[in-house]
Amino acid sequence: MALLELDSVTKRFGGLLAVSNVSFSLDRGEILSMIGPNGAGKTTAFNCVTGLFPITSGQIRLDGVSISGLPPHRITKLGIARTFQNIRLFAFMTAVDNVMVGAHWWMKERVWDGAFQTKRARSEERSVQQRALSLLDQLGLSRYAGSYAREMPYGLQRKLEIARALATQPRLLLLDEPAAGLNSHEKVELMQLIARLRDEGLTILLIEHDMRLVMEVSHRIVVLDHGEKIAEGSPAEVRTNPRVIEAYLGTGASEATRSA
Amino acid sequence: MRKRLAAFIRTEPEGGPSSAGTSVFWILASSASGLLIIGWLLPWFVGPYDAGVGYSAQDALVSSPTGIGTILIYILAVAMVILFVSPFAEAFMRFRGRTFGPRADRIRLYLGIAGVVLTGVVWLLYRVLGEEPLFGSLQPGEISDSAIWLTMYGFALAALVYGARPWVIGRQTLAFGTAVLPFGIFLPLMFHQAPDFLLWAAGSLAIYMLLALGLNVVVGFAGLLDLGYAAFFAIGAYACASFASPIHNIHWPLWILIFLGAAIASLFGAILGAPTLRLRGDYLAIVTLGFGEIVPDLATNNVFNLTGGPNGISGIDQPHWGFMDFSESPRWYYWSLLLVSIAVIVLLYNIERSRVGRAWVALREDEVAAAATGINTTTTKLLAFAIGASVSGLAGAFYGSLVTVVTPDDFSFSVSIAVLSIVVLGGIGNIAGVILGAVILTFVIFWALPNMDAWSTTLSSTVHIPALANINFSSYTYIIYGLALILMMLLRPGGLLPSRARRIELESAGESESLAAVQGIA
Amino acid sequence: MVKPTKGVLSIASIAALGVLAACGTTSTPTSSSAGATGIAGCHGTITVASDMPLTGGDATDGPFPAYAAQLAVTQANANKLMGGCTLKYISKDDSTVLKNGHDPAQGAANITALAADPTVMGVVGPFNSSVALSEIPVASRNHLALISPANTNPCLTAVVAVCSDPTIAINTASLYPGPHTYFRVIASDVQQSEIDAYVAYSVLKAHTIYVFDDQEAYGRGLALLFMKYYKADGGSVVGSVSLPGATTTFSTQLSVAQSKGAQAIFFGGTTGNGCGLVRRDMGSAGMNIPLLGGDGCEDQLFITNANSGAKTSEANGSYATSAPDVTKLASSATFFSQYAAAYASLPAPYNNGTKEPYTAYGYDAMNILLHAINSVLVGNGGQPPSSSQTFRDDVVAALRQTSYDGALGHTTFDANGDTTNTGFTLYKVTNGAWVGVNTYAVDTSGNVSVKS
Amino acid sequence: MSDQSGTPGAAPGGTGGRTGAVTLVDQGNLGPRTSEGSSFFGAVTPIFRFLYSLISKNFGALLLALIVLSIFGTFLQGGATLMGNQIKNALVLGAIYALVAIGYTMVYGIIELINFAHGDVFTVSGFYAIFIANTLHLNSLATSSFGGLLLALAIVFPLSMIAAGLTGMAIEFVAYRRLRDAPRLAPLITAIGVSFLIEGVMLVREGPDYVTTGQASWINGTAFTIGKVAVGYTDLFVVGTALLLMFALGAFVQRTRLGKAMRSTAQDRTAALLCGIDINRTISATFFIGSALAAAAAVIYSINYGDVKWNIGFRLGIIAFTAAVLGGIGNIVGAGVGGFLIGLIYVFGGSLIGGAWSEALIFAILVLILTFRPVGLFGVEVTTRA
Repeated sequence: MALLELDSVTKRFGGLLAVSNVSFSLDRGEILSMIGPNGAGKTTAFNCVTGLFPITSGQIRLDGVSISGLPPHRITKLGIARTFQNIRLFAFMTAVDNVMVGAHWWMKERVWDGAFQTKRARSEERSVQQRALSLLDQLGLSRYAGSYAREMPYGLQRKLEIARALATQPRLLLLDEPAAGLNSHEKVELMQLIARLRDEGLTILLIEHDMRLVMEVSHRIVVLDHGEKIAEGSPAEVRTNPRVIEAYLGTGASEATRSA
Repeated sequence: MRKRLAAFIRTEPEGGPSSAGTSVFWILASSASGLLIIGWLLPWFVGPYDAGVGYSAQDALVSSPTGIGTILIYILAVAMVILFVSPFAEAFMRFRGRTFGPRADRIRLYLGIAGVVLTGVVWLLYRVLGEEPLFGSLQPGEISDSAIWLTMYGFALAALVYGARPWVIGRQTLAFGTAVLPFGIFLPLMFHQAPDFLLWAAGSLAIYMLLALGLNVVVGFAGLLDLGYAAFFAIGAYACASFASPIHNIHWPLWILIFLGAAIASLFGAILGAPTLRLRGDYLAIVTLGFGEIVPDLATNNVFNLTGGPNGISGIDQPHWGFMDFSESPRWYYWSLLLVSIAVIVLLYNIERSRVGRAWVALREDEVAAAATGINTTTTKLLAFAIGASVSGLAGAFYGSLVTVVTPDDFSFSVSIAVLSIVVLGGIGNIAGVILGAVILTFVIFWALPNMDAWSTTLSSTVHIPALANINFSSYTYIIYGLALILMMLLRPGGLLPSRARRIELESAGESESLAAVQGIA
Repeated sequence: MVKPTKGVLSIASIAALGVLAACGTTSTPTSSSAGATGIAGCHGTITVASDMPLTGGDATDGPFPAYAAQLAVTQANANKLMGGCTLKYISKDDSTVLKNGHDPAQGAANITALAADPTVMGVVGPFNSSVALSEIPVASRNHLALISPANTNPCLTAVVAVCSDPTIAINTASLYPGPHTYFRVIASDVQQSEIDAYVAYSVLKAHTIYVFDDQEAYGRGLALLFMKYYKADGGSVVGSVSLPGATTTFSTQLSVAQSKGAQAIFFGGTTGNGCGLVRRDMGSAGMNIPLLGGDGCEDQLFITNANSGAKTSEANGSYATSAPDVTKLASSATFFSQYAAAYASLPAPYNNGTKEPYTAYGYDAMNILLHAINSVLVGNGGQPPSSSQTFRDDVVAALRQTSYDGALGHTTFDANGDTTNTGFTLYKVTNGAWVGVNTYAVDTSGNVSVKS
Repeated sequence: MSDQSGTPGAAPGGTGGRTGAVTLVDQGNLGPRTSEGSSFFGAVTPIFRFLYSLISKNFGALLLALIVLSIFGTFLQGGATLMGNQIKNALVLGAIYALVAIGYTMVYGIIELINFAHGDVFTVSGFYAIFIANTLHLNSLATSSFGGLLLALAIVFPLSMIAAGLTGMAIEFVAYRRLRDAPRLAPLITAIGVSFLIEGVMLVREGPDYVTTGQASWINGTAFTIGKVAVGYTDLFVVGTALLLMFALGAFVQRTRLGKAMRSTAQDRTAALLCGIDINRTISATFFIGSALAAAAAVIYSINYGDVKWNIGFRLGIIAFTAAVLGGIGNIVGAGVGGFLIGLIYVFGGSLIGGAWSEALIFAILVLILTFRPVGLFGVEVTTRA
């Protein structure tokens, strides 16, 4: 059974049809990329999956169970984590605290544990902090563990956001343009990171404009345009799909490819 | 010039997440100066009680007595002047781009220690040996004792600050606590004359400090603006009053009532917080303002015959446990409030550093990201309201018991504003700052403003400027208060002792959009 | 505004006045000169104090009795009323900027501070009933005499029927954990409301009435008492409403009163809280029925406010009962002229004691206190009793025996500390000024009669 | 932080010393999780949501129904005369609220700041009007003849409006301009400070009591009577002037260059800046107009009531703010209508359930609007972004 299924999902803002009747599914361990021109509805689809937007119609299922209508934090608990296109870190929290927030939902520490610094609170805080530090370490961020998120270089902020998402112990990771604004070296690192996550068994849904990255890491690709799914398939299939080329390069271009 | 100023103000090394920097050092250093000068001038300050009583050193200089005491007094005076001037001198040097070396620190440490010892000797000479001439016409157990206590404390503080400078800067919170706590505990013993008045002032300080600490949870930690905070104060006070007064003929002890007051207030905090969860910052402010107005309205209208109408509830019990007769002197309230305040400060400090505290900051920084990271925004916000309200309910219970009357007027909008001003003045989101703010503002509201006239009269006759006596400060209280709020926000929006994060935030960033706004349901 | 603490002013001139007073004006009782010889050798400091709201919104009222009390002390010093002892005066302000006026918490703090000073033998104050509620227990516990020039709430001294009303809810006994040390030189609202009810029903012949109050302790209490006695007299209350003091328009409720056929309006409260504005709005609504108020309404501001509407003579024909006009009493003439002389340098209106009804009450309250202290000194061989507590107890005991002729006439206290010098005058606005109509007295069984 | 649905096992890595391969992904948590949640809240939440959206969508209708019911209740209580009188009272009060509310709404619309000092600008304008009328001896002029009245009005209105407008601009310049990009807390507290400052100055200058303006004598007499309800010239004047000013403002904002600049600045400041609009000038102008309207309200107020007091602006301000929120903050027409609605609620609520509850009722309505319909009656629900 697929991990995540979108079943004719539609999201409408007033008169604007942002996502229209989109269906696709993700298998465990798979990396699926969502591509499409700007304004195609990719981020809206992400927001629908993570519960930020209530969907207008259709269904989103995780492990066959509907998650539409659940609040965002419940969806995170079910194992979906995400990053944001325009980095949304907790700017005035240290990097390690940012990551620790990801562990909040399963921590057993209650208010009074914190207030009275009970043994449970202390040991849990310690272990969570250790876990957070080790995540930072492995992503090469340990130097910045004590800095405010907003003081970190841009590329590292992207990584920190991934670290925070990983701290929520996801089964499915949604990455919204993780390569945006990265230099080529950082892009290579990112690619390696994604590959490593895949190897460790994580399922990934990716929005990305960098075609090289998309083609290299994705198992399958879904193409959206004007809120509709116009193509789905392996990187090779998508690359040659005329509708995709048309969407990306305009009508003339598609004519040109066809005639070529 | 600007750069130098900036370099001087920048108090901590770049990059570290420390909160208060060396401000604590400067505060303690100037407090030492302040104590020394107050010790010197105390009789002058206390005005009405002075009749023929003066402080030792001053009197000694004036009456030029003989004997060993004189020499001691002169030595003390020199030490006092040096230590009084020293922080200002150091600040000036820093401003000029130079620093004092460790030798200067050592000298001042010795001066401080010597000051403590010599003041002790002077006191012994006076109290034990009864060396009368030293002090002119002193009467035992009066203001001079308090002055000596204050002076000793000032010397000790100076010794601590200069002798352990790295420790003070490194462990600010601990150092601050170490420096301030003994003062708090021994305050009732330090003053012989008019102690009750002082303790009463300290009691209302503690009550307002508790209120501000509670509001700081809501405004500072969770970033939710609350303009009707006095409502919870009222709820706590009325709860206490209802269960410990003749009005319903229930007489429960205070120690139960503070928990009851806290519990009831936190319940209301959560209930009143619930409808505001989706609102943006300033809408939230207005709704809470509305609550703040409704609650006294209900009390005035004697809702369900619970509140006694415009007279409020009077004749509230004051506890009497064994030798602790709360009604006999405010000192028992003072010590209880001190204990409770310390407990609240420690608990809030812990909470701020625990999971919930982190969740609040996350919420304040970016509600959407917090929700997407698995934080339940609803419960986290409600928790902030509930905890904030519970502290204020606790303060309310003490207020009712201390004053023995609660009336609807006691919980007006201006009380909410005063508490908010304390938080803003001291430093939003920083517990130490809030404490400092409470000290300053309650001093201004309950002491300086009411006594401004008397002081200006005294001053005018001392320095012979008759014009001073004719300024009528008391009528300008509103104006002074308003100007202070404006200037505060324009010049130092982060407060006197800002938490570093909040300072930068207040000076630059905008507000994070609410989850509800993103979801399109608000 | 003013600063009573600075009343030190021209000490010489006041002292001169005091000497003048000693040379045989009525306000200096003969006992003092006789006592002065006995207590010339008195040693020590005796402090008396006043506690009034001096700043903020209460600055219109509080400073007057405080100045008057200070005048009494200055005169006593000039007369050597305490013999060789030093007599000091402390003025406390019970307002805070938070309340923009009187604050019970500040009042309690003031009394605590005063009680802690062993030389303080008595306090004139407070002005407001809510402050009295917080101060009386502190004073009682410390055996400190408290003489109020202005508290009229009956439940402060004795239990009357309305004290248990849920909107008043004052448990008088709980206010006195120690001895009963509270006195007042002004009559309580019980007598006033009985007279008000009588006036409304029998003099104005209004058999249906609509009652306003200002949601404050004084106004609400007066309105409740009034309604009780009015109904007992046979009248019918067609409606009542409590409106906050900040209310600026009363037309809504007046329309209701009009539709219910009220033949008169009663206002329990002060002019500052809208008494005059009600009259003004009655004019706009075209209601030609009488308005009756308590002593909180009988002032110049009422007339100004009532006439500020479309009809510039609307105030005419309004009624209010108030304590007998002190300014008209022969006994007060000397006081008011002394006040005017002593405080000539103060800004208006504080240079004229007649601008506020409670000025003379502050003066008499302080004089009664001073004479009680004097009689204790005299009774103790010209010296203060050894312990402060004994001294205070003796002062309270002496206060109970008070028989004093002052600006207000003859004052004695009953067992509850209430003055026996009662009686209220009905005033009517005629040609833009309050004019006394009749003075009424009420006996213990509630019968009202015209007082000669 | 109470619900913990789908908690995975223990914290990964256990406590302290971790062994084995270092992983980024917690292998133990890759299996399916159940969203248990609490079944009670799970069952109840949809009902709440439904009720919420029901009330939220029909808030205006519910409020109107409430008002109509209370008017009818008043009819039952005291007949047509009482009802008519109260409607008259409500309209007079509503006209003043509406004018003050427009000031709030304009300022909020353009810089998203609750101008706490606005109520005090209203009060201070009342004193300006007194000052102008006394200095120029307008009182005798206005009461002498109809022409004199018109002349007096023609003098006192523009002068007080200009004075108040300048005050408003000064407040903006001193207290808010520097904080325009700061988070909301900062200017909100300055606004409260300005409010205290103005109140303090008025308290010192004018004293703590009502000050008589003398203007109430300018217009009097009954215009006409319907049944037993006498409608005075003042009533007509108050409501008429308020409506006139509102229409004039509406035309100004719709037609003139400055009005258009205001609207575009309100919608998107950056974009307006790019289009060459002088933002500072536009915001100053907004404060000027908002304050001038408050001054007009104050003149109307003093002509109707004849008394001004240093602190009347505070409560009136909050009530007017409620009106602005009711109409949808930022919406000028909405604020006008909201003002009249609040006037009706205030009067009929007070008439029916007792005046003691009027203000509590207004605040309750404020809370209800913000809870159920923060966009106000005339606002459209929009999602912020796609």
